[in-house]
Amino acid sequence: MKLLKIVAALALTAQIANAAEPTEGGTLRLIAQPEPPMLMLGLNQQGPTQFVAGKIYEGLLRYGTDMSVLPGLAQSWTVSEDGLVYTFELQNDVVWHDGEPFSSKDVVFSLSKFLPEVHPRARGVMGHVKDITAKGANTVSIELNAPFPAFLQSFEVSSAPIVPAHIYEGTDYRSNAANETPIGTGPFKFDEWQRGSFIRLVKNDQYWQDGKPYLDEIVFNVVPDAASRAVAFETGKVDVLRGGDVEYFDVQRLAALPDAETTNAGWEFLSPITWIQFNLRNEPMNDVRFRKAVWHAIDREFIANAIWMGFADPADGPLPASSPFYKENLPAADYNPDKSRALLDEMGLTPDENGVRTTVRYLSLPYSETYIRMGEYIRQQLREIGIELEVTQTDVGGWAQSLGQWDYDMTVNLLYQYGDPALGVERAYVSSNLVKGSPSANVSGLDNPKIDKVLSEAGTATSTDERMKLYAEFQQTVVDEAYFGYLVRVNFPTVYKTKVRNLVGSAIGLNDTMADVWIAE
Amino acid sequence: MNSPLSLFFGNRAAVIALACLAVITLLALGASLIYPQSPWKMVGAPFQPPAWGGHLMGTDMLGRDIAAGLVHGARVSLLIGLVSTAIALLIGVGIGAVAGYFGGLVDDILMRFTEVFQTIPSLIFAIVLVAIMGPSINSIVIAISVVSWPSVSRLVRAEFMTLRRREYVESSQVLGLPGWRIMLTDILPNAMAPVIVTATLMVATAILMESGLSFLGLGDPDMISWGYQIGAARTMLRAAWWMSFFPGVAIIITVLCLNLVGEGLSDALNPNLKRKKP
Amino acid sequence: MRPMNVSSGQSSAAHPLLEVRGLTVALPEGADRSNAVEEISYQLHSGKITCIVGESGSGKSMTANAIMGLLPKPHVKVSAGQLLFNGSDLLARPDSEMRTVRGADISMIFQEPMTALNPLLTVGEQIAEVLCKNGPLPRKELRDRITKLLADMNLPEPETLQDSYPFRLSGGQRQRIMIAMALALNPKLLIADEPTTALDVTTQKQILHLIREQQKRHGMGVMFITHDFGVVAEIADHIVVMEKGEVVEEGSVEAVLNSPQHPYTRKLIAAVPTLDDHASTTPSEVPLLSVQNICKTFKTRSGMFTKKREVNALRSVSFDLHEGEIIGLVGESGSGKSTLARSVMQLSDIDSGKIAINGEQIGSLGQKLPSFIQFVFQDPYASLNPRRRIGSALTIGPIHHGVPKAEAISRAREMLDVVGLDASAMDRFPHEFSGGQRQRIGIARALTMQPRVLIADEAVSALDVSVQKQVLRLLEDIRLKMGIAILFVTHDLRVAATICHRLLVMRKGEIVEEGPTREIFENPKSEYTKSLLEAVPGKNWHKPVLEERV
Amino acid sequence: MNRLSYLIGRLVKGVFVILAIGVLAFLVIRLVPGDPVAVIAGKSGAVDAEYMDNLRQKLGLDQPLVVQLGIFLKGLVQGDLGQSYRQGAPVSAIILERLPATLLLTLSASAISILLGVLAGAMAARRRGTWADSAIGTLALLFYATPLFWMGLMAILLFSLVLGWFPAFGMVSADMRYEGIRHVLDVLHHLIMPMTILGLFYMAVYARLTRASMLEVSEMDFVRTARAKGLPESYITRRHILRNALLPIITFAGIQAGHLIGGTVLIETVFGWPGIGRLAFDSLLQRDYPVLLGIFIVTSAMVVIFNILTDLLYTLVDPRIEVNK
Repeated sequence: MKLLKIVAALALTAQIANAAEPTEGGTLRLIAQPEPPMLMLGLNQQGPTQFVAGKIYEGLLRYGTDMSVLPGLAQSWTVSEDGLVYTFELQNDVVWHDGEPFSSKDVVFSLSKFLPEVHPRARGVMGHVKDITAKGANTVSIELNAPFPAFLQSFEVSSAPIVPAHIYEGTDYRSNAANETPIGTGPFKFDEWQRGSFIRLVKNDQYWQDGKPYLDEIVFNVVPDAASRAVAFETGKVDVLRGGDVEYFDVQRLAALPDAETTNAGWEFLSPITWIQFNLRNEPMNDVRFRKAVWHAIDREFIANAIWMGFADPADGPLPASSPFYKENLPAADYNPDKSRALLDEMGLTPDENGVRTTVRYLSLPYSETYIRMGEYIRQQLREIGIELEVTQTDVGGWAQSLGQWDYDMTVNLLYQYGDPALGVERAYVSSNLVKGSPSANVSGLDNPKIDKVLSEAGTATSTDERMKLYAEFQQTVVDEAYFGYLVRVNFPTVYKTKVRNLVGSAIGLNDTMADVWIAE
Repeated sequence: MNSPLSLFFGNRAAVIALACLAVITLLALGASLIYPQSPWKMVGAPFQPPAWGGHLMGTDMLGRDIAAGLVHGARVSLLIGLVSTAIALLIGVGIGAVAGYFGGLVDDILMRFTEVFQTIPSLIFAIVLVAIMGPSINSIVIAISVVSWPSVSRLVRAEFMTLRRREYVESSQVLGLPGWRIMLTDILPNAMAPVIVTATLMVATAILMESGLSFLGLGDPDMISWGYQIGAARTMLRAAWWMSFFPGVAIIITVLCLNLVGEGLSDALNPNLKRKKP
Repeated sequence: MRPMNVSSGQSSAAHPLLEVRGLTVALPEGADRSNAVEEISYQLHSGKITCIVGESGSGKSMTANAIMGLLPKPHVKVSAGQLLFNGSDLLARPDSEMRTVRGADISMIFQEPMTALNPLLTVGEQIAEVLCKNGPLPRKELRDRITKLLADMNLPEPETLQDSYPFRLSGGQRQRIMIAMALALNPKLLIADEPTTALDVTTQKQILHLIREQQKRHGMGVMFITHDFGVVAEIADHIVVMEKGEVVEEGSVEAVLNSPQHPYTRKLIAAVPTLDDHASTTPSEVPLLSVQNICKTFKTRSGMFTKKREVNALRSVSFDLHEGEIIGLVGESGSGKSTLARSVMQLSDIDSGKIAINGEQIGSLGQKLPSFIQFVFQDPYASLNPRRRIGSALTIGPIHHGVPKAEAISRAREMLDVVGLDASAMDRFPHEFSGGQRQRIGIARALTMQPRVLIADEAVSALDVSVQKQVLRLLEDIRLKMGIAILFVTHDLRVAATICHRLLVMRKGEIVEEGPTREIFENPKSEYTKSLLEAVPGKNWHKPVLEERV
Repeated sequence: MNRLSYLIGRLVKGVFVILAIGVLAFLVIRLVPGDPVAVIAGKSGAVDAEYMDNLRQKLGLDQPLVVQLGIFLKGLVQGDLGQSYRQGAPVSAIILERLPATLLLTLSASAISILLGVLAGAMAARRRGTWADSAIGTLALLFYATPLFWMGLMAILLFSLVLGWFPAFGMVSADMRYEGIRHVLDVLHHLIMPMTILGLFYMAVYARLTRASMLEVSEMDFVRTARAKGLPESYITRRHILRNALLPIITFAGIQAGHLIGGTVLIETVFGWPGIGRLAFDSLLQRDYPVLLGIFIVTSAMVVIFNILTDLLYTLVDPRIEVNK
């Protein structure tokens, strides 16, 4: 693996904060890829929407790159002993972009009315809530049905954006005209959106943090072609490239430019793990030996180093190494095609005259060239052991649809952690989430009462030790059964011009408010 | 009197182009002999630049041999070009012939129908069709055929309308021959010259269109084709120029040769009549 | 660019206006002969119309192009000889100088008036191009001069006509425009290359008259290229006869027309049909083909907003054709004669009327036609499928009508023999035959169907006179041998005179006169027929009786 | 008056063609296997059946296909192309927002391709057989044979990266907030590369077409007449040959309009041009069928209008048309 110029973001920010005083002014030039469908974060939480709207809207809390809980619109919070009552103290003197004052009324409206209606993930979390009440203009109290330790991880801006009650209350949220000109409390206000071209945000002079933001403007350019994006960065037309904006080997090259830096920080909240998703309902994927054969046919090091160009680490289980619940020393999924062949032989899948033992369908994930290439690699590796993949190439919509309808044999998928296994991980494993129609439900058909039980206990246990034990058991079980073919933990590297300072300061990285970002002359 | 054949072979550029196409076709046919292994197979380290002795055209990001992909891809690209042209010809000649021969209301209806297809911007139409059917060699061929038949149909109609008034056609009518027979034996063979010329150009256009679809990510993932190679390599232009360079050159050469052959045929088949179509 | 100043004062009696001296024009390799014209010499004089006569391929047009300096470059070029214009060699002049000669000292008009004018410019603009050759003229003066020129050409409303586009004008008018353009700068020499061949007889007569009149008025020399001895008789002062690139005879109009010396000239003159020949026969009582009151109106398709236009092509036409009879259907272009022939053949639909064959009425378009009525087409090059062997062309019809293949083949051989072709023709393709031979094949094809009626639509118009004569003789033979009735459609009264027993004179879709050929010629009743007869070129020339040397 | 009624006739015909395209596109797009609702809903995470039913009802997707088609056509006649699934905004507004960029790109590309192509073709025809002819012919063939997107990528590398002459993407420098004339210049600066690349291909086509057409016209009788008049060769080329040779070029310009608009999908992708070609592709990926349908109809309408304009131009150039047609 090549030596990369990777600096931990936190160390960097600290260093630079020491080195210089922030300068005010300047325009930060970013790329929105693909172009978001809308900027009303409450109604749409796709990646690009989070990226752009994360500067307009805010959540109650933020999370540090170590997943520590930081103040957001809530300046402080308390949790009752029994873990049932959460009380949030809001920031003072916050105003909406249209000048209306922000208050606990907005928080109550957002959490109890708006989000449960339009935001699927928030609806799930708010299902744990018994009651939300405003205690005065600046205090909100939330009572849960049962202890839910992950609750405090559910308040970053995309999980629970706070929206203005005075605009949305009593209206049809989806068709509200204000969706076109989003009103938030964030450090940047919506200015102009020329579709297909750019989105421009301008400084919010009335931002509640004094002296911030530093930047005058943020411009999100729409650049559909990856090669053009690389050129745009090289020619200085944009200042930052997000992970996935350009090819990973381009990241290496661009990071090596004299005025560029790169960081892997800022993805701690999501910490995506990619895996091979089997449809456990279908033959032969329902056989653990087949799944293990697939495991052993694939060289995770190769995927991490050659396909992700070193911007990924081999994954050995369902949780990222950064998770506090991560279990070490899980059985290694070693690359050993002979083992695979033996397992397939054992199953009675013997090769025909062309060396083909069995043919299964593979639904290609078209997120980016890298995923497509990973599919090509997997197909070739499986071909080596006699499993022929019949590839279905489709667009993202088609992929999501096939997945949601359980119409696939194998595919590659990736799962976001959302800070706590109970929020991000659980949904893909529990039988209660065997819902047809959604690609982010439990689509593999995994139905194991043991796992259901362990996860349900782990989600509600109040003691961290207890949770660690339960999640360890969970990890051991899914790896033993090889329900998923874990591949790599992806580090989405951010490449940026050195002059951009304080770029990544939280677990949601570039999706955060950028109130602290400044440009050095 | 100069026969079309000798006229064609008197055209140096066309002959060279034909020879070139022959070589490409041979390479395509012999792909399995030259590179017996699957072009998808990772045979070396990723990102090796072209080198004598090593991989002639380098390797791609997964260590697959570009040259192997190129010769195997020739098969698919040519196949897509030929089959889609054949289908377009079948539809186009059929509709054009009926419209041109019978004229009147039949002609009106068929030409309105053709016009509808011709009006939709071709690449947008093709993209939609491929996306809807799912990218596969079949859907690509169908999409290209669907967008390219109208021009054939117009051409054939025009030829049929002219030839229909020819005296030898009328003489067959006078002899009492049935319409289908007149269309097949009297008109069609004499209308074929411009159709053949158009067909060669259509093969070229089809190859270009396939590359465009692949560029947009609508290539068949099971089949390596030139367009697919370029499409897969488009983001790596800077890092590994050879990955898209060689398939790009292959497309340019093939399309160029097809054009030259088409021009040669056009001149040979219509020595007195320079075709209006470029 | 100094304009060549060839004033009339310079031309002395010593010099002919133009002397062609030992001219050889080489053709590119691969042509059917090495030289288009070979060492030809003749002279053109001021104040005289010299006709260059010959059949197609004789090289007469090539000479004209050489004089104009308009040989198709770079394939065709003069390889030897001189073209002395007022004593100085045109060939020695550079292109730029020739350009000042063209259109000013020597000008030219062409055969096809329909295509010789630029469709996108008004006729006035095109004439102005000539007038402004030596520098622009004031607008007013320009218009006046154009107006006067057009008036000189007897064109109507010359003031407004000059703003018309060519497509608005008839063929005759366009040819007048061409002449106006050619005469705009008072040239010394006018070259007219088959200027009337594409025109109707009455128009031809007017144009010939115009050329003669202008020639006299300007005292210029005219080089008049034609294949038609009738035209020659009308207009020539002097005649040059060409055959295959060589001058075979030259002389005054009387000498050549009335006592031709060279065998080729004699052959040509012998083949010229004249009004003096009259065929006649006594037809049988029963009509084979009976046409009653057929009408046909051509309508342009009316769009939602475009005006409908109607042309009455046939207005209640009736006639009978009897066994063993040849009826001539004559008229100028647009008279409806071809429509009539095609209607009978059901190649085009009729609106009303009855067509009965052998007493049996035939229905509408598309209904199977009795095979005993057949058609001979005008263009021998277009009437045979180039991709079908002669044998197949001759047998496909009979076989389709149920004749056994062997019989069809033997019938085809027999018919080839009838039309004077060898049976070996069966295995060959049409392009291996000459125009005359193809027309024979076309006739043979019709005969294989064993028809009793033959419709010949301008069947000899596209042929050279000598070939024309052979084909006419063939048709007459067939009629005699087989008792076939023939409906002979032609625009050429002289041809009609040689073969037809009865004539139908058509005009604007109507039969204006009908009767035995001799009667009509000797005593035409309608004005139109009279004017047609009046316009026949060379009607006053009674050609010498020449024994034909084969 | 003749010309006006001709124009009206053409427009009426064009409207029918567009309606037919609407029906065709509607059917083609509805043939997509699966349920757009699942896609729209699936994007935002977990979904329940009730939510999807509501959405389906809202979008009118629970109606029979014929009823949906009827609703669609009724809207179409009234200029209403429906609502975007993805953006929630009216399709017509979404397309209108993108239309100017595409019009600018296609019209300017057409203009330079016709201008330069005709010039090059005319030059090749006049210098037939010389090196200039061969050079133009070879270049034209090369441009003709090179995939558009490939040329675009190469141009970006050369002119944006190496030489730094032109911006690599977009239509405006969004960070500069240019106004007035500077804004215009900024757009032009961005326009040059995509316009030229899109134009080059058609320039090649026009050059070849012009050359062929001029050689054909130069064989015609009236050119011989012009020569017999002793007119200078350059004058003949300009006034007699070129003018007539332009007629098939006008026809072709109409025919290829659809092709050109299709080509914008590739060019707009490569150059990040905010037009409807790119919008079409994006909508497809997002299964935003109302937008896709709208684009089908709008681009087809552009082709129809362009065709009518070329026909009209034809009638202006060729005096014969009025009567013959």
